Amino acid sequence: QTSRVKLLIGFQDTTLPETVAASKVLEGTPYDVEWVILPGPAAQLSALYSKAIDVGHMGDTSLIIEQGKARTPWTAENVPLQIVAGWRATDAQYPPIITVTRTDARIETLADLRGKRWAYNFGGFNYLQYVLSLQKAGLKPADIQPIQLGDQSATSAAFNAGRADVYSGNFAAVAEAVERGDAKPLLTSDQLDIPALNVFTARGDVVRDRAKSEALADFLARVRRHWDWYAANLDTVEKIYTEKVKQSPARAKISTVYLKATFRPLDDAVIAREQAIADVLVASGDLPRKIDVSLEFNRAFNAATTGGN
Amino acid sequence: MTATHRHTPDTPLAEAPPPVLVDLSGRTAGTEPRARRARARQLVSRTLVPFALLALWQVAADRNWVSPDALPPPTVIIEAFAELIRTGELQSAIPTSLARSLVGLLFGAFTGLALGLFAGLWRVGEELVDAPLQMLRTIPFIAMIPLFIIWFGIGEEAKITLIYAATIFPVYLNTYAGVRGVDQKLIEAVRVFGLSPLEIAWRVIVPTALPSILVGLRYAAGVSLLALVAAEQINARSGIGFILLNANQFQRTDIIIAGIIVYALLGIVIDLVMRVIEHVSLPWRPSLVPA
Amino acid sequence: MTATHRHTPDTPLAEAPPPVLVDLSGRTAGTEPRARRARARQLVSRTLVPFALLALWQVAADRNWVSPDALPPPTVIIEAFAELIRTGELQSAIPTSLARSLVGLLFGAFTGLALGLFAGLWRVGEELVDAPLQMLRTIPFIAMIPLFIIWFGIGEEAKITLIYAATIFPVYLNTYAGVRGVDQKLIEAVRVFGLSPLEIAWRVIVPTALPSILVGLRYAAGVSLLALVAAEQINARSGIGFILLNANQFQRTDIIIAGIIVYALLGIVIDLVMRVIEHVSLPWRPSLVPA
Amino acid sequence: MSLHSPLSPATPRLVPSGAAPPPVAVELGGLRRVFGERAVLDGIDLTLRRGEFVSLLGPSGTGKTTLLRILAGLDRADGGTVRVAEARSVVFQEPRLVPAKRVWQNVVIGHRPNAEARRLAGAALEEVGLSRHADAWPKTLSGGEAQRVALARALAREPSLLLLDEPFAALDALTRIRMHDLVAQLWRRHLPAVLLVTHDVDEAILLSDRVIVLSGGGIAFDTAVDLPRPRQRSDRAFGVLRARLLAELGVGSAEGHG
Amino acid sequence: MSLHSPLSPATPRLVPSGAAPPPVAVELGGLRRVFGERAVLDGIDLTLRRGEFVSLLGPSGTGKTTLLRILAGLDRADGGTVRVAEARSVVFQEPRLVPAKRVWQNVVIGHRPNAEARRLAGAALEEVGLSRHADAWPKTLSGGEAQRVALARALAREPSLLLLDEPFAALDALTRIRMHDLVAQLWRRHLPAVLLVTHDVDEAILLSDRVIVLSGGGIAFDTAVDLPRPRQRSDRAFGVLRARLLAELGVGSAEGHG
Ligand SMILES: Nc1ncnc2c1ncn2[C@@H]1O[C@H](COP(=O)(O)OP(=O)(O)OP(=O)(O)O)[C@@H](O)[C@H]1O
Ligand SMILES: Nc1ncnc2c1ncn2[C@@H]1O[C@H](COP(=O)(O)OP(=O)(O)OP(=O)(O)O)[C@@H](O)[C@H]1O
Ligand SMILES: O=[N+]([O-])[O-]
Ligand SMILES: [Mg+2]
Ligand SMILES: [Mg+2]
Repeated sequence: QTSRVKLLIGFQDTTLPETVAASKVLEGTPYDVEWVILPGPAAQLSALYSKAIDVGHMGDTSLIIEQGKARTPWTAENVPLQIVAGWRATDAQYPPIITVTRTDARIETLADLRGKRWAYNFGGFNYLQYVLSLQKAGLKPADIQPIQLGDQSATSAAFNAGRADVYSGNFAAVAEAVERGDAKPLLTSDQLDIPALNVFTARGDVVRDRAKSEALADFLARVRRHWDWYAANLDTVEKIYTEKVKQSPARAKISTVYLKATFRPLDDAVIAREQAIADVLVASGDLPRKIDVSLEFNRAFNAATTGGN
Repeated sequence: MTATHRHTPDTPLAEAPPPVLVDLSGRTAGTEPRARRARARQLVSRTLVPFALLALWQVAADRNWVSPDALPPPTVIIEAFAELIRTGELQSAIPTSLARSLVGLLFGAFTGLALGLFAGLWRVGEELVDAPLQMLRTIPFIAMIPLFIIWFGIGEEAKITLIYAATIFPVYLNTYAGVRGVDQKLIEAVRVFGLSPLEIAWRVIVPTALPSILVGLRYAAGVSLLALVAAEQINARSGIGFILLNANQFQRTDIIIAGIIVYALLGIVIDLVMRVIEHVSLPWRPSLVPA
Repeated sequence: MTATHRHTPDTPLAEAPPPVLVDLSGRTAGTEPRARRARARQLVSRTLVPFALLALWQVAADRNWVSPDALPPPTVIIEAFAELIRTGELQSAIPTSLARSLVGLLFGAFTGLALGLFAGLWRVGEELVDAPLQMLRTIPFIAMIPLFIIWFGIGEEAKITLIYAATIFPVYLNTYAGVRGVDQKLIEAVRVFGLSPLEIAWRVIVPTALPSILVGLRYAAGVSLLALVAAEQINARSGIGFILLNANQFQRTDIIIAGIIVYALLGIVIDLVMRVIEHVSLPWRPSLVPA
Repeated sequence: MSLHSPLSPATPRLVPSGAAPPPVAVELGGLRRVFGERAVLDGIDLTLRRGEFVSLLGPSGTGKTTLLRILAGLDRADGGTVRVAEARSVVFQEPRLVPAKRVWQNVVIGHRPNAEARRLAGAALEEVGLSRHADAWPKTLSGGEAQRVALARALAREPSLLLLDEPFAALDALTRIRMHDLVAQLWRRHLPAVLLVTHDVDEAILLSDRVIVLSGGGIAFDTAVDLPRPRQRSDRAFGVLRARLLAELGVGSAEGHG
Repeated sequence: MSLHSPLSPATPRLVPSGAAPPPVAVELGGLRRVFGERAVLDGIDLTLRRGEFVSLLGPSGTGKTTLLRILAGLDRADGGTVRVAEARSVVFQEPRLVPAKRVWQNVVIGHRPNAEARRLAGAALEEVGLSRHADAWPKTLSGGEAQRVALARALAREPSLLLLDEPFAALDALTRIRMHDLVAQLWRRHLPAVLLVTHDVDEAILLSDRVIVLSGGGIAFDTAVDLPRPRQRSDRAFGVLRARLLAELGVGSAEGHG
């Protein structure tokens, strides 16, 4: 009797675990799945490195930074972590990340950003949104009043409370202010050509392990079916977000649409955009050296995530 | 002798101002009703401040002195509580979190006590133990969660280890200070009876330093709750730390405040428990009489 | 009287076992070199443990007992330090952070002292102040940063307020315990001289409770450093808390550990400063003699 | 006792006949104090007037300290009336010095700490023979030295009621005579009512106008000491009174005199 | 002193002639102890043998307690040799009871706390007349009661050297006689060397074989007490010795006897 394969899947909050559970797509798997909640990409990466989880959840920029600062350069042979799947919102009304301004700050054009109080948080694609927004406006940090905060929740709190004029980051966190008319979008991630994917990152040895990678492919295929279920059951999802995830009713309404996503194939187009991001970070000094991002992407699971073969 | 023996008083008594007599017998009033009255008054004033704050808060909300985003009114907080209770989250969170805190606290208190005694009783103990502990106490555990995950994984051990590490120091510091504060005269008095250092420690120093040790324990109990917020970032699906973190992520100010109130209430419960423990283990201390 | 007056000893002296004489004059040896030797030994053992740990760490790394991801070897940490110093981050972080800590600590210690005296000296003070403070101390500030931003903004005030709030309680608790621990007999002895409660507090209770108050201050000093990690999440561009947070986000284990070492060293510096303060302000305490 | 004070305080009861009696400093009526089941003080009536020097004798644990504490306002009565003069000084059975204050600061603990207080402390310490220890910490004092500091502290005030709880117990013969003398001087100068708890019958007879024996919760014996001053232990009347007091204290008359 | 112990301990120096002298319990050679500038003890030579009962007199602050502390091993000598018996008991000038332990536990603080210890404590407390307080906390004791507990604690051991620092100072006449008796009994039973610090010259003469006066850093006077036991204060020889000792203590001979 061989012991059953077990997949430990990290996630940063309880949204996906809850909707996957509600969709029942994981019923009858020939392997076990355990969700591990670890807020923040740092904890996800730590857990991956220490083999506490097999798959972690983060933004697509996290691995770029990981590779950039690695002491020993990554090669195809030694690559420790690989992105196996990426997803993003399907609804154009809600770009994943965004730069918004407060209505009372009277910012009409990019030039008006000069001298404004601008809140952002370090790490991940939130920071990228800030860097590229600045670049697009032709400004340097010295031209504005940068407000660097510890995490997404602090940043949105500062902006929503009127302590900042400009905000770069997760859209859902400020969507209520936008809907009330207190804030308005200035630049979306799409306008800045940021892929802004959420990704599953697997350990190299998990991908190389036959049994585990088969289980992982099956798991991803089931999550894909979950996205279909999600789109068809928005009311149920909204209820999950209010009751289980403890979002406010207004926020849950937004989240339901905002988090309605599909897997995107990890193809040449995506990888090219990611490479461009890496190059920007090298130019801005945030990465010490040029890297090859294609090493970070494992295309073997595209079939599972997109439903093809 | 040097005294001169005058036989007439220096001051004729007739000139002496009559002393002012004060009546101390008023204090005679039956002590039983007095004690009961004191207890009643105590209860009132102990609950008065919290309730006054609560009333002020509701008034401030009603009159729009503060925006509901900054500070939701008590009614909204009560709703948040109702929600947490309806879904059963609160009921499952409290035992889960208390169990984690308690286990971490037990080990931490034991370690802190042992190290505090070691450092307090023997100079060589202090020299060996004190520097590492002074270093330990300034470690910002919240910034070490990724390292904790690498070192201790994502199971209960990691959470409890974090609580453990955070609770050692308060017990250590107060044990050490308590032991060093024991009157040298007492220690001398028993030393001459040929007690070994360990016997002196156990029979004299620990009982005498107990008030201070209990202050440390009380403090560590609070720390063990605080550490939950860090510990329950590590793969928790329930617990009051988790509720707070989750609310934080989704900007549920009402739940954050409800969570803080839960913390505050637990703080008071811990305080009461510690008072009982102090009362039971320090029967020789005169009941507190204010100056 | 009851004694019977036997005129022969109960035990003939010849049978009494000869008492064992112990020589206590060995202790006579000159005290000056002894004290100097003790200081030297103290210095050695105080630094021994840290250095032993360091050596063990390097050996563990060299022999691959731990993976460099889990715990980078000391050499890598030294490189991280070199990097922080080369970029000037460390040099600007330490004064910035210490200034924040110090200001928060000063206000916090003052408030804690005042409240601790109020609660320790007057029962009504305890009844009014204690419950709110027991609640304050269990507030997990790290989970309140968004609220802090909403309430106190993103300037230095918010950071210092956070440190302030975190340092009140240790000083309060130890002041309170110290005041309550002052021998009632002493207080009585001066009360009969007609001193007002305030005079008693100032002239007798505070000086006598000072050792305990200083324990609280020492603890609060450590807390003021720890709170930096929370405070410097709020719009900080420098500071040791900021360095740690940043390193955390970018998984720079080496910098995290370097930061923790900076914390630990600051902890030791604080400890030394507090020892000097204790030494200067408690001249009447016998220099610590181990049991 | 083996030592004999040469002191002979003025007799302040020599009030011009016909004048009003001196003001009252202590007035107790039916005073009770109960610890647990036991009534340690059970119906004490006592009046003390200014200028009176009263000694209080009694077996160990009989309630002498308890009575002094109630008079000092430090313990409460469980029944009866208690009226006492406001300005009181107490020397306790233990020295009770503040360890965190230097000896001179302890002496003037009741005063605003200024140059005048420093001077006053110096004078009071001079009187108890401890000038040398003015700047010492209490913990470095010998037992008798600490007790003398406590005495200096009590005398640095001018009380109308002076309560002394075995203040001379830790003193050698010579120092004890000096302290007797000091207390007597102060008494003559300001005429407070003095209540002295002592275990030394000779000391009681030598110093006081009146001796009270406390026993079994009440005043078992109360006598005026009508001996001329200075008093001599060799007086027959002294010996008779001593024997009587010792008998009251349960020491058989066989052992009653030397 | 105004009270007269009926006790008359056996005279343990009555060793069969020709037998070896009893073993040495204390041997001091040129003992020095300096505080700051001042040599409190400056060259003390002293030998005490088992069975000897020695009283130590001297003015306040002269170093009596310091000497006892050195013999107890609690203070260090700054010069000279110190050799003392290993099994020592001390009664300090203050009771020094552990406030966190009940009275009976304090008495047997040196013993393993079991039923046997409890019994022993009960017996010792019975002897000092405090059975009633066995379960009380030290803070509720009167001054004399606390001192008796300290005595009970010292006597619950069987020392070869008993160091007593004014153990009877806080006791009334009757209780003091009882405690004299108790110490004498213990002494007769186990024949320790006893060194008693007292301020009471009569007490010294009544109890001891030898009286030493400490003064100015050295032994100013050292005399055997060659009076038959039981001793009587009324003896002429008693009076002569008392006068001599008082003179040594600086109390003029005019006040020397009652
Ligand atoms: N707080 C208390 N609780 C219980 N019993 C007490 C308390 N204070 C005193 N007592 C008891 O009351 C009795 C009288 O004590 P008090 O100190 O007045 O005696 P005293 O006459 O001064 O004796 P001494 O001569 O030994 O000093 C003692 O038996 C004592 O144990
Ligand atoms: N630790 C110390 N530091 C400085 N001086 C001290 C110290 N201990 C004792 N002394 C001084 O040494 C002298 C002798 O003290 P000691 O206690 O031996 O006197 P004593 O003879 O027992 O007096 P008493 O009869 O009053 O108890 C005193 O003047 C005292 O102030
Ligand atoms: O030192 N404290 O544990 O407060
Ligand atoms: Mg008394
Ligand atoms: Mg002494």
